[in-house]
Amino acid sequence: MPKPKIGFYWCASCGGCEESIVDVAEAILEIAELVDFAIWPVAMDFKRADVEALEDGAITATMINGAIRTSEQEEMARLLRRKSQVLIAYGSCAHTGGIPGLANQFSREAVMRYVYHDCPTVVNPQGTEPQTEYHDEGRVATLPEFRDVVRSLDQVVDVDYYMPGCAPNPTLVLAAIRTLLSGVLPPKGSVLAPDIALCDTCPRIDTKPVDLEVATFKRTHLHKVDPDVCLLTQGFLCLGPATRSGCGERCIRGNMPCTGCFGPLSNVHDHGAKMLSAMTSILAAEEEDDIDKALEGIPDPVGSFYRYGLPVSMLRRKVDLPFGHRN
Amino acid sequence: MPEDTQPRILAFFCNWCTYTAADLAGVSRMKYAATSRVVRVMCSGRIDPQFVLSAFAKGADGVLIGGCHPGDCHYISGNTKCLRRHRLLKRMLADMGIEPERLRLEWISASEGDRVKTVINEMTADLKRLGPLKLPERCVAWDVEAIDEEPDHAEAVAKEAVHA
Amino acid sequence: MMTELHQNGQEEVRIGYFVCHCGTNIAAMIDVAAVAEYVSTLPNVVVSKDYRYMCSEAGQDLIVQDIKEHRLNRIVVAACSPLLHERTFRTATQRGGINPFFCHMVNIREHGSWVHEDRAEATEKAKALARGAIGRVKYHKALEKRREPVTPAALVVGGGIAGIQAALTLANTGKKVYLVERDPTIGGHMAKFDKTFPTLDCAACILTPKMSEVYAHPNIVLWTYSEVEGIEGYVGNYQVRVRRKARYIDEELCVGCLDCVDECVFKVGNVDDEFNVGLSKRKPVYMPFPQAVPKLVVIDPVACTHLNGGNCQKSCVDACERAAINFDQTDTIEEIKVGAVIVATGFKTFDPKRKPLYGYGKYPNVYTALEVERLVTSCGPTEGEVVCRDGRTPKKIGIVHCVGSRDHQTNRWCSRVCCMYSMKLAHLLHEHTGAEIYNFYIDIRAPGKGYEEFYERLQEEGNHFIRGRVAEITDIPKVAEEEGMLTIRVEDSLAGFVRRIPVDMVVLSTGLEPHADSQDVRRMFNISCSREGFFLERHPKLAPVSTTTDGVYLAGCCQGPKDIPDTVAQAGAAAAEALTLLDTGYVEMEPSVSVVDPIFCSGCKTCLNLCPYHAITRDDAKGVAVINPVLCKGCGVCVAACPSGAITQNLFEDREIFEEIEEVLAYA
Amino acid sequence: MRYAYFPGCSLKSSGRAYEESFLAVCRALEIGMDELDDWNCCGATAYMSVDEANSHVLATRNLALAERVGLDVVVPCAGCYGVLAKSKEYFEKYSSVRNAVTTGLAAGGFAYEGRAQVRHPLDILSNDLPPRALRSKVKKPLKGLKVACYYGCRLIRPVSPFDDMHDPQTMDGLLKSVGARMVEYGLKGKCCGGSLTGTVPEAGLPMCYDLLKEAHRLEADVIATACPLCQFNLECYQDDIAKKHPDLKPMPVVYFTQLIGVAMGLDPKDLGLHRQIVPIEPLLREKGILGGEDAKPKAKEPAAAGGRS
Repeated sequence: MPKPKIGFYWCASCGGCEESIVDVAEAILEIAELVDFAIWPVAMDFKRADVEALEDGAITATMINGAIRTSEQEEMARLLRRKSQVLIAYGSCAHTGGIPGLANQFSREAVMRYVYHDCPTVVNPQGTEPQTEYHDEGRVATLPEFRDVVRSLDQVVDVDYYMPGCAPNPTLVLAAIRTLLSGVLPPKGSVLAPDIALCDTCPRIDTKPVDLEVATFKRTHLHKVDPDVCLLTQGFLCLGPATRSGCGERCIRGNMPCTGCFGPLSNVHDHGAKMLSAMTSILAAEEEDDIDKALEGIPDPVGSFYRYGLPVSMLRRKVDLPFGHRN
Repeated sequence: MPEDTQPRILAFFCNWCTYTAADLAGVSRMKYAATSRVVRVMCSGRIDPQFVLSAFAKGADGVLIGGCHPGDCHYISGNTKCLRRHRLLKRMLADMGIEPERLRLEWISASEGDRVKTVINEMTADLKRLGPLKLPERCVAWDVEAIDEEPDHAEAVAKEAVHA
Repeated sequence: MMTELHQNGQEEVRIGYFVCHCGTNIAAMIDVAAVAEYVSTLPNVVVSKDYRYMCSEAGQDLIVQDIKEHRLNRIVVAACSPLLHERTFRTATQRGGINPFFCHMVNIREHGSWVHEDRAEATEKAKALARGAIGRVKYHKALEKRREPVTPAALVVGGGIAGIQAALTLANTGKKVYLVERDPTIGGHMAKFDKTFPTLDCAACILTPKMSEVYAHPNIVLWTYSEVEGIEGYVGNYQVRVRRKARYIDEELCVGCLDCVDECVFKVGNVDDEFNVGLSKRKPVYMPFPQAVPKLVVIDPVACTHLNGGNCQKSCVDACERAAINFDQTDTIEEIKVGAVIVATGFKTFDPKRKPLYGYGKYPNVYTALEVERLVTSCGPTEGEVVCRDGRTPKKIGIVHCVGSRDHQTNRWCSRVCCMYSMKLAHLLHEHTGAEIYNFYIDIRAPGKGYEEFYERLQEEGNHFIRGRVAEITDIPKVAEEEGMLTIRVEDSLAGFVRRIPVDMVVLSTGLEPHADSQDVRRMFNISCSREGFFLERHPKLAPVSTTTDGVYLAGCCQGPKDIPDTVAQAGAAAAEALTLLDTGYVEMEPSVSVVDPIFCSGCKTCLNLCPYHAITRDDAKGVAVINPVLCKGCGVCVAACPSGAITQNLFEDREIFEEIEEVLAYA
Repeated sequence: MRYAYFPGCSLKSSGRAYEESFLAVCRALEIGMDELDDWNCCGATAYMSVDEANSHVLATRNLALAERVGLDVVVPCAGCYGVLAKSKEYFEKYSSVRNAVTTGLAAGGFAYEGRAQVRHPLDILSNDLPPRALRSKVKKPLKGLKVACYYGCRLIRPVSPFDDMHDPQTMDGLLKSVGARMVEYGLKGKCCGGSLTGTVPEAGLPMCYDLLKEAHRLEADVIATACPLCQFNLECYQDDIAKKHPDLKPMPVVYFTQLIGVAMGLDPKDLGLHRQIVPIEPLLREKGILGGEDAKPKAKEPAAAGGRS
């Protein structure tokens, strides 16, 4: 019985998810025993043609991390979908659009202008920008299309399971792989993490008062963070109450507030709006200008509440940006 | 979905004050634009910012929230929580490119029937000036992987995708 | 991406949709047939029809039959406001054999046909709202109304004629009544009047018997010189805190012999007598008026030298054989449980200083109507002898109506009673002084029984009625006759020219307005008030004595200016409505309370402090929040705030509202 | 404290004393008062009845000038104050007026956005000055001088943003703070007849007579006003009125700013006291308010042109 094939692929990603796989440390050997790798660009030299050569469904499970921004990523996502029995959106970018998804606040032109012209560290006197085709003495070099919109994996192809986290932690990765290999699969579309918020297992929950109230939201770089007391109680924007647990509270144990990377609970329709509702409801202020003053500690609500999930939010994108234009 | 120019306002009215004021406007036969669709909630504090976003995402051109004046809330302080959420939600929507006139919070007591008429008429005029938001159509357009060069190809594809 | 939301069992949804013509109220502006036709095409809709009068017996029977005939398990009725007929159609749904809360109403009359002018648009809106309702109703669950026991006692706030009548009516049915009055005596404004219109009955003669009846009534606990400090709980189960201010008199011992008053170190009154509206002075120890109930004196801590830290031989203590005076007395707080509250806090008269051109406070001979009541009454400071502040007996008197009322700069409303009491005062002043009386009115309002006849009688008695809003009262003479007189400048709108009428004395018929603290009082009882500040009744025509807060009722002028007959009638009605609550013994609570689903609750404590009724506690063992259904009032604040979406509010569930939003907008 | 100053036609002619005394008082109180460069006539009561829209344009042009220098405009004359305040209110309230004014001003290269406020000396001296500023400048309190403060009808109607419409007190307060004694002048808000004294004297003069007679009845020494037309009517027609009412004794009528100036010990010349037709200086000397080193009577100046310019 030939060993089941596993695939890893990365799209608009930072590579952190790839490292989280090797973070399982020695256990990688145990996995290597059980499976063969069909594709793992960051670690192994498989080519696209190798994957195309496989019959459809030849790969038992493929974990794709990273959001979808270019046409090539769309193609690879479709290709791996065809070739894989189980497709897993691995990590926040694939699951909910991730930090790259925040680019949905800017138009394609604004991104190009900043990256290739305005960015302080860029020296580009000729003002060159990437072209989809470049002809040089009869030879042609091509690049994929750079779309206007960043999308999560399931906005492009049908996804079976979601591995949340930026990046997912090793224990969950191992548990997921073992479940996959065990053949006892959870219902399609499940998020492979507990459907309960962080506070359930947070070490600081007992320091959170029953008459919880936030006078004003504070920025972590401007104040000393008490290592024992609940961060929200101290006035820091901790999104633990609205985010799935399973990450082992790594940020909170590192004395920093949770930023919501494990995504919303299943009863939530829009993670950002839900977080906003919870966090503003517990303000102490009652009058309009006091409320505004207390909220000065959240200068960028989109960045804070949709740090990992703008593309899957109900609005998805800054509504007044142009689309469908090619430069 | 007929191509009409009338803006559509999704209104969340609290049962004790604004909904009753709207009833009073009806009993008094006041006239206002037929652009509002009212969803009744027991208190403005029940209105979850998710409802506001969902309204925009599903095609509303404007959202109107009606609650009791501060101090009048039938449940003592429900409207205060609504105000707290509203102040940040307004800012977030502005960051997401939605014009301020599209989301409006009004304190309207049970005896202010005329206020309901004035607000809805005002908001309808504002939204007519701003033009439709059409978020569902935009979402479809965003997913169109337009390959070729014509700039408005994506919009054309989107339009007939919507009507399919 | 979202895992499928939680469905409640997969029973097949069979919806019946009924759109009402409401005669022509709806049908005139909405094409009801077209709406019914459209709805029949929607998913899960089995029956879709329009009918002329859904709220009629026949209309309701239609629902009952269709439920049985087509095995319907959801009903949507598009008609008037649910605040009007939701109960009617839920009952019909129940009679059909399914849970009443499977019924949902769509408001296409008050929010539709009555307010729109374009038939096409109104019909489109009705279709959109219908589609929203059809979408949402499939998620409705079977619910039961909860029953809570009612404490068989009532609190009446305010001891004027309204409070007295309400308390007596309730107490006579055997119910226990707590009557709380802020002043040292009950009687309110009425006790200050001399005669009452139109019959010229003496106010004291008809009021004092009722006052003593209150004092003697076994079922009434009378607390005067007391104020309600706080009230918690809900209909049927109110916990009330009453502060009983210290009288410095032992109520059991004092018999009201007034020896202490005579012996007080102050031989002459040193403080304005509130009962005589400042026309005379009273001593620090006093009884408001001879027929005061309870018949007790009270020591005013502001005016009494001893209580102000000064040294006084306390001759009052020696004078009292019954040793009833006790300077160590302190305020006490009483905690009581009641099932219903009747608010009868009365009114305040308009302060004429807000109309500087009328010269009140500037010219001594300008009086308010209440001051004149005390002047003409035999037990008043002048024992009924009408003599002006400058000593003269007036030969010509001007009575100015509508002072502060029907005026865009002050109060816009008509105070209803001023015309009548002005005519009464005209009669009494003429009777006492023989003076020539001029009444300056805008419109004479004499709507009650015998009122118009009283007005004719006044005219026959030779009183002058000049129709015009008085512009100014001045002591600056223009001609000889005006020397030393108060000249009233008015445009006589019937004669068509400006007249200057010199008089000796001016009576300002000030209007009625809410008390200064009416905002605090209404917040305490959680009732709302109209723009002017009068407490707001549940419905101006059909529910004038109840409020939007169950268990709280209104009586008398606190709800709006009215005369004594209307006040007494309203007090009786309020008592009757309170009685229905106390007699049934239980009250049905709406089931739209909220419930925490422990599976999804992370115990994050976000909701605990948001509940104004302290209905949410944390089960620290399980680490989850729990809502006490008895205390929960169903506002839904916690539901919107719960970061995990773990709290659901019956009848207003997230999925129901999301579906309604999506479907309403999916149409147009 | 710095304001733009709009004198208006009267303060350059029959009401010159009002300007002189007002500017003298402002200098003494270190209040900057820059006369509006190229100000134009406000149109008074005449223009608005001829062409209302353009009357607003004419009036608002002055406000645009004030806005250019970024200052609120102080308008001592009650007539001009009423016209400018009304134009500003109509500019904000009625879009038809706003459009007419905007296009009208644009033709002359002006623009007005409603920032410059219209103020009156009674308003700024009562409300903008630090509490004891006026009192600390008093050198010769007006002890024993009984003043009837007369506001006239135009200044506090149809609505008064800085005083009570029925019972105005700002002038009383100011003069009280410089030592004068007030009489309860009941007719303080009644009309002096306005232009009727010129057009229909048989109607206008009796109105002035009522005011003067009441001042005498209350034994007032002097009537203080804040409007050049009221001052003119009450002072200059006293001899005409006396023909029909011989009982009428002369009654000095001055601007309240003149009295304040006197209390601050300013030079009577700078206050235009010499321009009075019914002299005031003898009364002030008699009360010991004026006198001391400059007591000797100066050469009699020719009486200022009493007629209307």
